Amino acid sequence: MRNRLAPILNLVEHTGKLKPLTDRRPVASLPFACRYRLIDFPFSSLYNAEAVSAALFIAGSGHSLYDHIRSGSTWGLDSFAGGGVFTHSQVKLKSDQNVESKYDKFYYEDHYNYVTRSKAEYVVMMGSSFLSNIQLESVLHFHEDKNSQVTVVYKQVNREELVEDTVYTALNLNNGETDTVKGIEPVSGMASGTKLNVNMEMMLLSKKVFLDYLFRAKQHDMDISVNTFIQFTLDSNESVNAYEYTGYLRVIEDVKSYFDANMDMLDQDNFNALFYRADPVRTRAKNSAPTYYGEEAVIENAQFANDCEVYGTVRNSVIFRKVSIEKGSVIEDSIIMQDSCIEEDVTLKHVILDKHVYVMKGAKLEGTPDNPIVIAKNSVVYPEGITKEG
Amino acid sequence: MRNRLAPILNLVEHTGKLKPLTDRRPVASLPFACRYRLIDFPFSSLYNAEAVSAALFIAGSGHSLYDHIRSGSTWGLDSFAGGGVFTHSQVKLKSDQNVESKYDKFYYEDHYNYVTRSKAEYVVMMGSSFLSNIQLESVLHFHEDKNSQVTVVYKQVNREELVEDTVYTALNLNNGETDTVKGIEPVSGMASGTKLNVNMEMMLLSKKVFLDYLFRAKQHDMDISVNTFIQFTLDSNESVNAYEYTGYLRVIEDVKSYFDANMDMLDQDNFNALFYRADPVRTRAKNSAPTYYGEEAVIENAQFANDCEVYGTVRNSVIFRKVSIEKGSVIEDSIIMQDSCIEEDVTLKHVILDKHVYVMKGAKLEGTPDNPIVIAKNSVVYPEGITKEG
Amino acid sequence: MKTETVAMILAGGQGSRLGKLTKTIAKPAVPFGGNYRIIDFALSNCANSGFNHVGVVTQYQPLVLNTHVGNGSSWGLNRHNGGATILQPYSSVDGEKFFKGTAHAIYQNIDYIDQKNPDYVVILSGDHIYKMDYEKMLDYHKRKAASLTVGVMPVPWEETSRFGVMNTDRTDRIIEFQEKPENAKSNLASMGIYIFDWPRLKQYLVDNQSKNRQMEDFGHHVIPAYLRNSESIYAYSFEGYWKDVGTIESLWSANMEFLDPEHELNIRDRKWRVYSKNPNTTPQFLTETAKVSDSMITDGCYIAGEINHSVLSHNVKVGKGSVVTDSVIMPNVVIGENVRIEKAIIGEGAHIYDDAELIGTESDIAVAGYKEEVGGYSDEK
Amino acid sequence: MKTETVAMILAGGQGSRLGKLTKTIAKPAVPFGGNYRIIDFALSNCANSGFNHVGVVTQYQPLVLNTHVGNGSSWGLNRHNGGATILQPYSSVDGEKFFKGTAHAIYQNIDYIDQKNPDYVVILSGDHIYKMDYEKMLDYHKRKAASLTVGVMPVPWEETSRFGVMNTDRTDRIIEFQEKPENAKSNLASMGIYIFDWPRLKQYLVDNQSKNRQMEDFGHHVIPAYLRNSESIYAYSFEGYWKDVGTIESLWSANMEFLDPEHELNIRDRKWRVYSKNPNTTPQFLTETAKVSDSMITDGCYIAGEINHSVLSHNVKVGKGSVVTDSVIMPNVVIGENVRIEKAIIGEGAHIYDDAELIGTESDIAVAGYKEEVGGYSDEK
Repeated sequence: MRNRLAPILNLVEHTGKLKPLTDRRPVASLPFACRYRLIDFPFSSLYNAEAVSAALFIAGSGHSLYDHIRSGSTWGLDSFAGGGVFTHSQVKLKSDQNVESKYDKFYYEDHYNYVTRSKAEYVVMMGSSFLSNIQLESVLHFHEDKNSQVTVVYKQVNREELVEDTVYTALNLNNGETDTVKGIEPVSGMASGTKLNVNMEMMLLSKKVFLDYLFRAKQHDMDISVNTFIQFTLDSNESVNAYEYTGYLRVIEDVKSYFDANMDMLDQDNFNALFYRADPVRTRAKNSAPTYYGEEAVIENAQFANDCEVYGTVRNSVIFRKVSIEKGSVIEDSIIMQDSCIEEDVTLKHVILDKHVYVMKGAKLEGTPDNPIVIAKNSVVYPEGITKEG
Repeated sequence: MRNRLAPILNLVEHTGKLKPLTDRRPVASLPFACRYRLIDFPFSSLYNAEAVSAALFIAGSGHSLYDHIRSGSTWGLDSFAGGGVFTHSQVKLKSDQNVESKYDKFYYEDHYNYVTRSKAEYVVMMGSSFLSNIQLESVLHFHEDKNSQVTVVYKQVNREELVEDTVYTALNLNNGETDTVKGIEPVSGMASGTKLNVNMEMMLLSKKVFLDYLFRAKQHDMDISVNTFIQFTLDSNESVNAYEYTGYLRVIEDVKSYFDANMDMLDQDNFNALFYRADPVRTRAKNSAPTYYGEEAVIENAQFANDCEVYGTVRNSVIFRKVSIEKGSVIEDSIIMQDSCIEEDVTLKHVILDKHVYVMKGAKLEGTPDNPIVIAKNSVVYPEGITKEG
Repeated sequence: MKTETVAMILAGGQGSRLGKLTKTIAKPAVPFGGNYRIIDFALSNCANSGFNHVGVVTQYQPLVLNTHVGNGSSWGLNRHNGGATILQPYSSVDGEKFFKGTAHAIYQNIDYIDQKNPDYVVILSGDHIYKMDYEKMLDYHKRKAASLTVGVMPVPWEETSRFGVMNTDRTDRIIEFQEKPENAKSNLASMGIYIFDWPRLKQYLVDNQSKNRQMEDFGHHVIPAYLRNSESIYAYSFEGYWKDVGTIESLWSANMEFLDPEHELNIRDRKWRVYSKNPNTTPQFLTETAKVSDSMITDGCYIAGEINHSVLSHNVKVGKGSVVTDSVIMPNVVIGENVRIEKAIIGEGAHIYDDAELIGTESDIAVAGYKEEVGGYSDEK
Repeated sequence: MKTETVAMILAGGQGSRLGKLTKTIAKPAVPFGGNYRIIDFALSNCANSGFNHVGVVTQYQPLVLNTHVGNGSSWGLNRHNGGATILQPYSSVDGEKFFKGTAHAIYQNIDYIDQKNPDYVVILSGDHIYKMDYEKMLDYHKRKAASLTVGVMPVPWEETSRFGVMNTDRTDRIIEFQEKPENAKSNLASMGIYIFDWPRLKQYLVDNQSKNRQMEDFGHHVIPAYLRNSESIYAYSFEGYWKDVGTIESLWSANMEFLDPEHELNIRDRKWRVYSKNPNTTPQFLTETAKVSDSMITDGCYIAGEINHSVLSHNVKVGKGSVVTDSVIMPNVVIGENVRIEKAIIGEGAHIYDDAELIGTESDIAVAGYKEEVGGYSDEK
């Protein structure tokens, strides 16, 4: 397939309830499943669709994201022959805070330049909070078959699958032979037990329609977002076609949903649903040695990345690169991120250790499934308490 | 040579007097000599010294810089096997403006992490405003020969070579057999005709000394800069060794010095002094066609990049990529940046056209050598006046 | 992501009719049009057609070609699991294997193609100058449900005896193939561009090899065998600019045509770019004494002389008083002062010393070879 | 930036003593230690020694090796104008050229080396497992003002008859060379690592070629010629871990040694990393029924069985009830349920069906070949 998609990734996502995991990283950079970051999933969908470029709109420090993406070559998004990853500070948001307000107009200009310069036929708008395995080619075929003005993506879920005070919305669909959208409604007020069509904030539309909406958004000083564009389409009495996604989905909104998404992967069916595709999920290659499991290691239903050394017991847990777990330690129902070190006789249960946490001999931490304990990056955990190191 | 240098580039440089050229770009991204940007010169020095990584500290939007640098592979700075370009927002400066003050401490942490993780022996601190051709290996040999605590780089220049209200400083050297620094003094007050040793704000020091100074800067909430570190060294009664650079130098401080630097290159000696090195100056490769010169083209002492089409007269000028110059037009003593289009019968003299400027048939612009006219990016020049397009 | 198509560029030939220019480099690596090498056209066509799995089959003096092609990143091919792969002779438990012909070269690289497991294999030649959308030809191949589609172009009837000619029925199905016929029945010449269904082609190559039947060349063996077995072979007509630059004169005239800003090849078309590996070099520097007219000049050139109706590749130096007319100057050539060059091709890295003359005619283009020295103290002039 | 040194890795051999494992891939491409291929050690040594111009000379079944090495980017070699370059046989106006021996392979690639114009050429073998700082050896070579420096290591006296042995004087100058001697005068065995002054070596190769004298092999021809002419040849002693994995048994035992977390090679040393091309694959998934003990496991593995004292490469699947002991499992192997594997090497992509057994002994390691199928409906078991 030739390059048909110009992807725009809105990575200014809701980080508040994910703290301290998002203290220094956007949602897109959250580590996931031993060796990935959330951005790898939309990027791998783009890779499968053979997109050659992407525009990223970010807020705050993009350092962790740049460091992960580099040239984008992992996902076929490098700069040769018309491709490239173009990153933009999400300056519109900054201007709302009355900072650098003179940049306001570049917000629209950056979108305009990216889309007009791309050789692709379509724009696809997406984010990284909706962890899923989207086949963009299927969405594209649907869009072309339906001869859509715009196509949005949803999944039917139970109310419980989103957090109580979720900021996300549901699509109100017309009943009839075609799935078209009547409107958007907030999910937070809905009763437990309700089935709803969660709006995955992903949209496919032609370049022409995109540029038309961009102009309209600029005129009214509105955000360039899926929800704005749904509204524009409805206002014009055009139909918003809705593509139903039926694969694995977890909306990463707070610490618990992040924790659950990692734990989901310990279930073979979920693991296959997210990782089984035409090509593997791609992440930046890192040099590594195999993981060594010592003679006394006991492992039950756990995932590891390369480069670990494991001498203790690990159950129902997700272990990232370069983690060492010494003898006598027991790790259960936990997520241990890269570069963490767990000394002897440590007990961890329902715990998330961020990167580079050192747990001293004999320490014990126990959270609950609903409230896993999160230890911030670079902390040291003593049997007596926790120190956060600069 | 193995990787011996961990470079830290301070790209938070003085842009005020370079407006409108620096409206949306840092000094490091200023286009220069038909096909380069200023950052190419320090980066090419790093390439020649076989550095494998670099930490960049920037302010504001780094978009133009990221777009140019990409993975850094052009300069051997890509991410495989321990290398990489690490970009950081210059958050200390932001915190001085009381914005995002919680990021303050990352300013020091980012420096610390970069330097401690590098396998190199030395740190080299530099910027992009001092356009020059530095052989870092020579500085390194000097540093090792002198057994220096820190080595700084200077060039002896006439007062006139810097702008009147320059913000830069001179090194006050001890007279004696070794060149060591007594102190720093501002240049702006110095009388015309003075010879001075301009402080090129470039420093070489061991990782150990750097980390020691970093700690001291953090304690006193001071900038991590060459000038701070000179002061630390003098305060400790250690000597600051000064390496004399004798090659081409132009300090890019205002529009005139930027203009003059480009014009300098039309002089063969300056051109050779800046471009003649063991390896060519490296810039990001772009696909291009040869430049076509029509039958009636008249060219005298001018430089062009690929991908132009020239049917007019061009004298003493510097023409970037993808510029077209139609019949009957006369371009003299001017700089025409990428993607500009000059229709028929246009006259330009002492003019800088930023990128993507369209000059309509018959228009005429004349600046002076001291005050070249600058036309901002995306403008349209009519015979009657100028329109700036979004 | 299924690999639908693998493109195999045959770049193995010496191109001996290019004489001194191909003594130490392969013909597809010969510089062309200032900024390019001949193979850039086939590689760019692949990239623009969306074919990014490209095997470059080579065996003659491959060093320059290999350095140029690399992993295909200059053409954006090394994305999405694709890339250019240089395929050279190798040995196996069955012995040592040089490539004996076009089809034999494919046979020897079955492992490479099978690794990709494609439906189709496109066979291309690395030494033609043209722009062509192979994807359209592939669509045609699918529409016709062909087993083999051959790219053809009409040539003047009086030239048919120089080509392999395809005789077709009214549906464009090829019913006969004449190799360099005295009396051609058609003027559709094969361009050496083939799209094969890979499983079928592989079967032909492997079966015949195991029966010790010759299956070395597409024109001489494979197409006749396909015809004998009534495979469905279709002709796909191409009507744009196409040039085989097999001789010094055709290489020179192709460059002269290329120079025309109105040329059909339209090198500045942003919708169908011709990519190349771009050298790191300085801007073009035209001094006060320079005169340039109706010429293409490339980055890194330093011009103090006069250039008329010529193509200069990168890093060419032309001294004061020198005049270059109707000529092709390849990369890294140094031309001293008061040199006269007319209707000539100056090979890569050649050095033409002060006061030398190199003057050809349209039917006998003057040539300086790769790294040749002309004039000065050299005896070679 | 002057290129001081070019490293030439000889990776051309078939390694026929590795039997089924090298039937379709070159020995240096054979997987090792879970995450690596044998050539990774030589390539990583080059990268860590600061030598980033590396020619990989190959001619036997090079496809897997070429795909693995690429342009050397996995080892960080493709920086600063350097990179890995695969050098295969080619033809020229002088005819077709396969490599007849170690020195002849260098002779055939003089153009590649001359392009870089180095002072020194380092000749390495692509099939040894070791970590060595070649830069220190180069410093020694310079200090001794040697024309040739040979890497040597002491071997037990009773094994000297298996090696080329260097007899040295008290200054470490080599005064005699014995190839596989009955009665060795020294126990310093050549490691097949040479540093040559390039201009001198080139002269030897070119002069002798032009006189039709054999100069095919370093051990048989070049070193004796250097000795005859009293060139200054020095021995550089290496004392770390070094292993030639030339046989099934030595490949197996090298893997078993590698497994030991206290092993001298220290694979986790961040100051001297061993790099490799890392596949894109999933995390290691150890199910509820998995048992792992004293083993190395690599990303992409799915383990439902029991693994004892074994090395598993990436993407290995081990079904429930299967027990793998004292074995080496290469990439992409599928092991069904209730399989028993002991003292075995399972080749890349092999499939071991349910209930199969593959049991070797220390002196007779069981082997499944590249993509071999064992058990199930296959007859091959």
